[in-house]
Amino acid sequence: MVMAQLTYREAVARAITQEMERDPNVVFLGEDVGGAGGVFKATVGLLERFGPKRVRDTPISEQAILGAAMGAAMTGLRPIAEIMFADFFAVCWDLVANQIAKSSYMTAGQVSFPLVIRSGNGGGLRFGAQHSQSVENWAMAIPGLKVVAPSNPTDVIGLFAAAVRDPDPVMFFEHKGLYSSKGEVADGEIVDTLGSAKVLRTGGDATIVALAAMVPRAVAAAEELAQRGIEAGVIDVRSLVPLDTQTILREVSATGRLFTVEENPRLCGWGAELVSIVAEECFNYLDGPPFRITTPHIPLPSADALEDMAIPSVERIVTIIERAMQS
Amino acid sequence: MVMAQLTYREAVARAITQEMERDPNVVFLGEDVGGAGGVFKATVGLLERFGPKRVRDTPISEQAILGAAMGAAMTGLRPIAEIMFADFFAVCWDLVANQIAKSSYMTAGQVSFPLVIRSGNGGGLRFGAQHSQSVENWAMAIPGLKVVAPSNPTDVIGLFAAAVRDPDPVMFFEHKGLYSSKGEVADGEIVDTLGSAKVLRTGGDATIVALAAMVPRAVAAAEELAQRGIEAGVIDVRSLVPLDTQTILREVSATGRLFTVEENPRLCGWGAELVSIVAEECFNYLDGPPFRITTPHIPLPSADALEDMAIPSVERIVTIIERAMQS
Amino acid sequence: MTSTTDDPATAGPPGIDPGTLHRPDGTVDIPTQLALYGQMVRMRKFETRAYDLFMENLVKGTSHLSLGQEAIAAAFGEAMEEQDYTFATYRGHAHTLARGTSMTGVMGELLGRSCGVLSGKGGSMHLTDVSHGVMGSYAIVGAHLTIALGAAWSAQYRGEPRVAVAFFGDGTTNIGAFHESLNLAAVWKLPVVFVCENNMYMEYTPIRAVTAVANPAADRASAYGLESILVDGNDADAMYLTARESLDRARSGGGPSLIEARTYRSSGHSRADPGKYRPDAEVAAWKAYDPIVLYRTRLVTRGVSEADLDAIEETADGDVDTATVNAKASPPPGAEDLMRNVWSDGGWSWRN
Amino acid sequence: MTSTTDDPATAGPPGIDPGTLHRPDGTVDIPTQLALYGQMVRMRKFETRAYDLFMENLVKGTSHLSLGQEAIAAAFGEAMEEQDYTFATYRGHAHTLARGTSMTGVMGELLGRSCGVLSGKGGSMHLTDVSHGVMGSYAIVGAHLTIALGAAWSAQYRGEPRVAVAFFGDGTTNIGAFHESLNLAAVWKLPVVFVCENNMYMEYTPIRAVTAVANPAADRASAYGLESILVDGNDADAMYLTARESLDRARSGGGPSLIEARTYRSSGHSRADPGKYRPDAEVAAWKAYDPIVLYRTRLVTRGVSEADLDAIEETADGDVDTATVNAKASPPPGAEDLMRNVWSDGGWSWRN
Ligand SMILES: Cc1ncc(C[n+]2csc(CCOP(=O)(O)OP(=O)(O)O)c2C)c(N)n1
Ligand SMILES: Cc1ncc(C[n+]2csc(CCOP(=O)(O)OP(=O)(O)O)c2C)c(N)n1
Ligand SMILES: [Mg+2]
Ligand SMILES: [Mg+2]
Repeated sequence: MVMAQLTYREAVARAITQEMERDPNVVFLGEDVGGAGGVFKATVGLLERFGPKRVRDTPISEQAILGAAMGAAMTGLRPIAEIMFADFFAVCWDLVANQIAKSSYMTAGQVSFPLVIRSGNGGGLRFGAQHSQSVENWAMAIPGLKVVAPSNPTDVIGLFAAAVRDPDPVMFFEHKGLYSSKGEVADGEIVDTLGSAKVLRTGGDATIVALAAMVPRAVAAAEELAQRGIEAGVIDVRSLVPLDTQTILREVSATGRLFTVEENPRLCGWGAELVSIVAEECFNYLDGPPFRITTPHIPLPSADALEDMAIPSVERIVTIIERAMQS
Repeated sequence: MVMAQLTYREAVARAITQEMERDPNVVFLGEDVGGAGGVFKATVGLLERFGPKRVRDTPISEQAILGAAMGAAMTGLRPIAEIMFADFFAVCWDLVANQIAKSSYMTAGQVSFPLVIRSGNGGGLRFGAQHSQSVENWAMAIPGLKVVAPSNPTDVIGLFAAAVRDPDPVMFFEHKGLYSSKGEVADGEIVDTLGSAKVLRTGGDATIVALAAMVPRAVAAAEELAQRGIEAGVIDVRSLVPLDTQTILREVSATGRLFTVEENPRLCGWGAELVSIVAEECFNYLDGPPFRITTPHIPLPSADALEDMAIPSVERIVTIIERAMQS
Repeated sequence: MTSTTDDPATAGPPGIDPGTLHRPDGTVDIPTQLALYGQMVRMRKFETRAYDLFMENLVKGTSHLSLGQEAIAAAFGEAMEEQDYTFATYRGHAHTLARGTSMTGVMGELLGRSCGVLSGKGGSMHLTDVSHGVMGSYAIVGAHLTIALGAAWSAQYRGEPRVAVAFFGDGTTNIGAFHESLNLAAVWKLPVVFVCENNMYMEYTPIRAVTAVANPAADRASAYGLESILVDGNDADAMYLTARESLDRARSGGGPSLIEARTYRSSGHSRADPGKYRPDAEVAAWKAYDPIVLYRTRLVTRGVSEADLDAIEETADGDVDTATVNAKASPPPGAEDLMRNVWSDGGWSWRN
Repeated sequence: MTSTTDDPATAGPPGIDPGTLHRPDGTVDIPTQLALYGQMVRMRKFETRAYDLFMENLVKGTSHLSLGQEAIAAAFGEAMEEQDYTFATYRGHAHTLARGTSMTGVMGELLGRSCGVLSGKGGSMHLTDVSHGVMGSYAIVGAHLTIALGAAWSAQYRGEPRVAVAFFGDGTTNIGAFHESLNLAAVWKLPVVFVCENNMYMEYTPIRAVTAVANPAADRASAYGLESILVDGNDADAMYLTARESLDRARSGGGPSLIEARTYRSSGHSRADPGKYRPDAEVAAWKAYDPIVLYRTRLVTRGVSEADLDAIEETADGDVDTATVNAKASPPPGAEDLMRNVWSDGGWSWRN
């Protein structure tokens, strides 16, 4: 298999290209996505390749963007819509939460929404509280949405392809802090499966579950913990809805300890959901309390010194797990 | 103490009246709140009493309503804003989540937001998926908001007064299904405390924690369970932020079993947060798995037959708890 | 447009300077007029029955009737082509019927029965019937204007001669989604028609009390480079011809239109609202300007026989009775309906 | 307004028909002109330094400079009264400085240091200085227009002669919050001034490619019953007099104004953006229409000595140097800052 080094941002463009080449009904719209190639340069070259009919620059009108995507999806297209920063979902949440998520159910299945909404999620770039949020839990709380957040270039392509081909609306959270990260990516078409978590590392003492930018940190923490005599497995959740509870429950049952690592603020995150599922469904396999390692329940500060203290670091993950395993 | 029977909706009007009488800086705005007395008739008489300068009807412009409340709060007023149905937060979530919640932190405390946003929350009235949601968890997930949801007329007044007097933004969720419910309410000023849960019933076998419209159901379920030999305590959370974890942890530690009863859809609700806190902090006191009893993770249907199946009923609460306690 | 001097519609709607009204070119032939009359009568009788059933507590949640506003729905129902798309609001019974949806399906939905077009899952505010081009009724003010953009875009993309029509009220012109929709539609020259049914009230508040301009839609058309069109929404012919103009414009690549149709709802905003916040004189003036009464007079003046018109009324009565019987006889939906259709494969599960 | 025939500003901004420009009455006296010049020069030098520090990786996150747009911020800075409120965007350095905020405080914030006006917690996009009437800088397009409503409402409620001024870009006119804000401001006759700085681009996309009208704000004023005001945003005198007019109108109960100021940002949208999406000729034409160069020429023509103007420049240089030194010397904020100010009691805890 021929492999190439690709950045996460290049993977986004490749994923979109792959799907637009395959299906002429796939169209793409958003602010500055065409002529400018995206503010994160993740969609460079698409306008040139697919033309202004399929790659459309929009005004600053997030509601109109998502409404257009919704109406197009229910009439035969398969739109990809970009909401530049995930924080901006707050100006168009009605379309996501009240319209796109609910209309298939409300109409008893008369309409469906094969669309993908991709967005730059997460912090670490010193953009401050209104441009750094991890809002995947906003989406997870709404029935009717699929929710995906890849941690590496290959997953970007495979999960994105799965999202575009999926007949339901998929919220695709790209992590802004990962755009410049690199990974080996195979040549040719890549298609993955929604709802499948990936076990990145096995270890008999504890299970760490992480998402997106927290995945590399969880892996680094597990390596450090191994140095200190604690063997921790790491699971990349990848998809919050559908959620691969089987893989997670199996791994946690085996180790008896669960640690979630979340970038989102503490309350009501996916970690709480996971801990609750585990506490209810494999209570008797737990050897100790499940722990959530999260950003504290505060807005994200802008200064680099402060932001680094807020978001879970490798060091914090190691410290918390080590302390918990010892007590 | 002189008491009177008051409906939950009358309690709202009395609460607003109490606070507007007390403080001339309290102003009130929203759609159809003045001339029409509110679509739920919860604000009848306020325009007549306080005049159009303090009670203001607005256009259908939820962003402008909340922006106006925010700007007024940061310049010395103490606004009460109504968002008619809590589902409509989706059209103005930016003001709530990105602006009001974050600006005190972002400005290092230069501004503060003594405001209350009240809204009709919850289902049971056959209004369908876009007018029935319980969205208190949307608010709980955002750092910087206080979140309150009273279950009875006295709490409506006391918690509302506390919310208006609080120097921070409070999301005040009135349950639409409770508006016509009645309760004994004392005469005179009533002021309660945010962040205090109420133990409504003690019982040594299990602890049921409920909110808003689920509280009377939890109480009824506990009574039925007692008939069946299971003594369950009931806690009315009342305030999700601040959260009275002390009371909850104390009660759950005593009984060893936790059941949460939530109207919101299953994923990432306050129940998940509570279960996670309990699982982490009183793991060793738990005698069995904590359970969440919730509306399934689906949009709410409109037909009465369906809606009644969706939202936790007394019967469902009893069945689940009984089964869990026996296994 | 056909209006003789003894036509009561010549005066125009109460309180409106007739000189400001759009007077579309063309005439409406008798068969179309009979169809328009039939549509309006069906709507009127359906809504009246829905009100009765609400008062009997058979319509459980809420319902928003368009009594008095029938000419607009009827006109577009007749003017639209089969392949066109309707986007309605919670006040969408008439717009749904106008496209040919079964009355039993609509009535059943209001009653929360399994014969409902949505199996009782959506209710009165969310009527949808894709098989007749009704792409949904939306209960969050303004949202569907953005969604209509997408349906229009999709038609434009494929080069199909379809038009999306979005109906909404005067109050809706003050929400952000209105603005975003109008601008994008104009910039992309989308085949979409925005129809503001100005019934003078947003729920209970008079629109003039909360709006910076007198005509909430027409006075804003220029902000999107569009023609200002204010039309008599109670004159079925004027509405029909205006509808045709805008649909033709959209279909021929001329882009969007924004139409403000002046009308009045003769009942309350929703449910049992008696509409007491409205001045008696205003109510009376508009009652005297009822679109169906006006139209019947006009048709009779044009030589249509009373008997033919009565027959139309009777057919409608029969349809409404049948729909009522059918809906009442239909069982409520069951548990299998509850947990269905979250996803397009019919399922609901969020986990494995 | 003072402009002699050899004043380069007489031609008006590139590509704009001078006949369409608003020409406010009145003249600007020399002391005010010197103050305006001083403001502009300070802004220019501050922004230039901020850019350098960004390139040195000392400004860590993002920054949006208003190089080339100084006349607008300076004019309002001079025209506003101490008690007035400023609501700015992420492109708000100049607007903050214009109100008298310490340059060290602003520079420190950009560098994420504890001397920053927000202790490094907000960053470049959220500059706020309540003590100088700067009620915040907001990074979600459109939001602050609604917030400014509230500050104006509050002043109106108390009968205080305060005006809220909200600055925003051309791209912002297409978001829903713009529409809601303008309408409510007009209906409530609020003392608020909306200032659209039309720099012809929303980030990288030309505004004309995504907007239904040629003048995104001015052509929409009528949709809110407001006067259409298009002004030369690079002419500090025209801007100042227009600012005065609108502030006076607001203060005297005349309600809101919507001003569209035509200008150009001479640098990129943010960070290291080279702005390559803009035609060379356009960039060149606007470079030749630089507000500071124009103004210097005008002042010299009016008899101000070059030496006086040079002194102003030197003072500004000194201020920027001092701010840079101070900011660099300031330590980063610490853990105690991180967990502070979620609530107004200074705390952050969500539980007991
Ligand atoms: C975003 C939003 N805000 C408020 C409401 C509540 N609401 C339902 S109908 C209505 C009035 C709408 O008035 P108008 O647009 O004139 O339509 P009409 O009901 O008169 O047909 C309001 C405020 C809503 N459904 N959605
Ligand atoms: C709701 C929202 N959408 C998109 C953005 C991203 N964004 C930041 S600045 C900008 C362009 C704004 O253009 P304009 O209003 O002309 O202001 P300018 O930057 O030119 O001063 C965009 C799209 C945002 N911050 N908020
Ligand atoms: Mg109306
Ligand atoms: Mg701009």
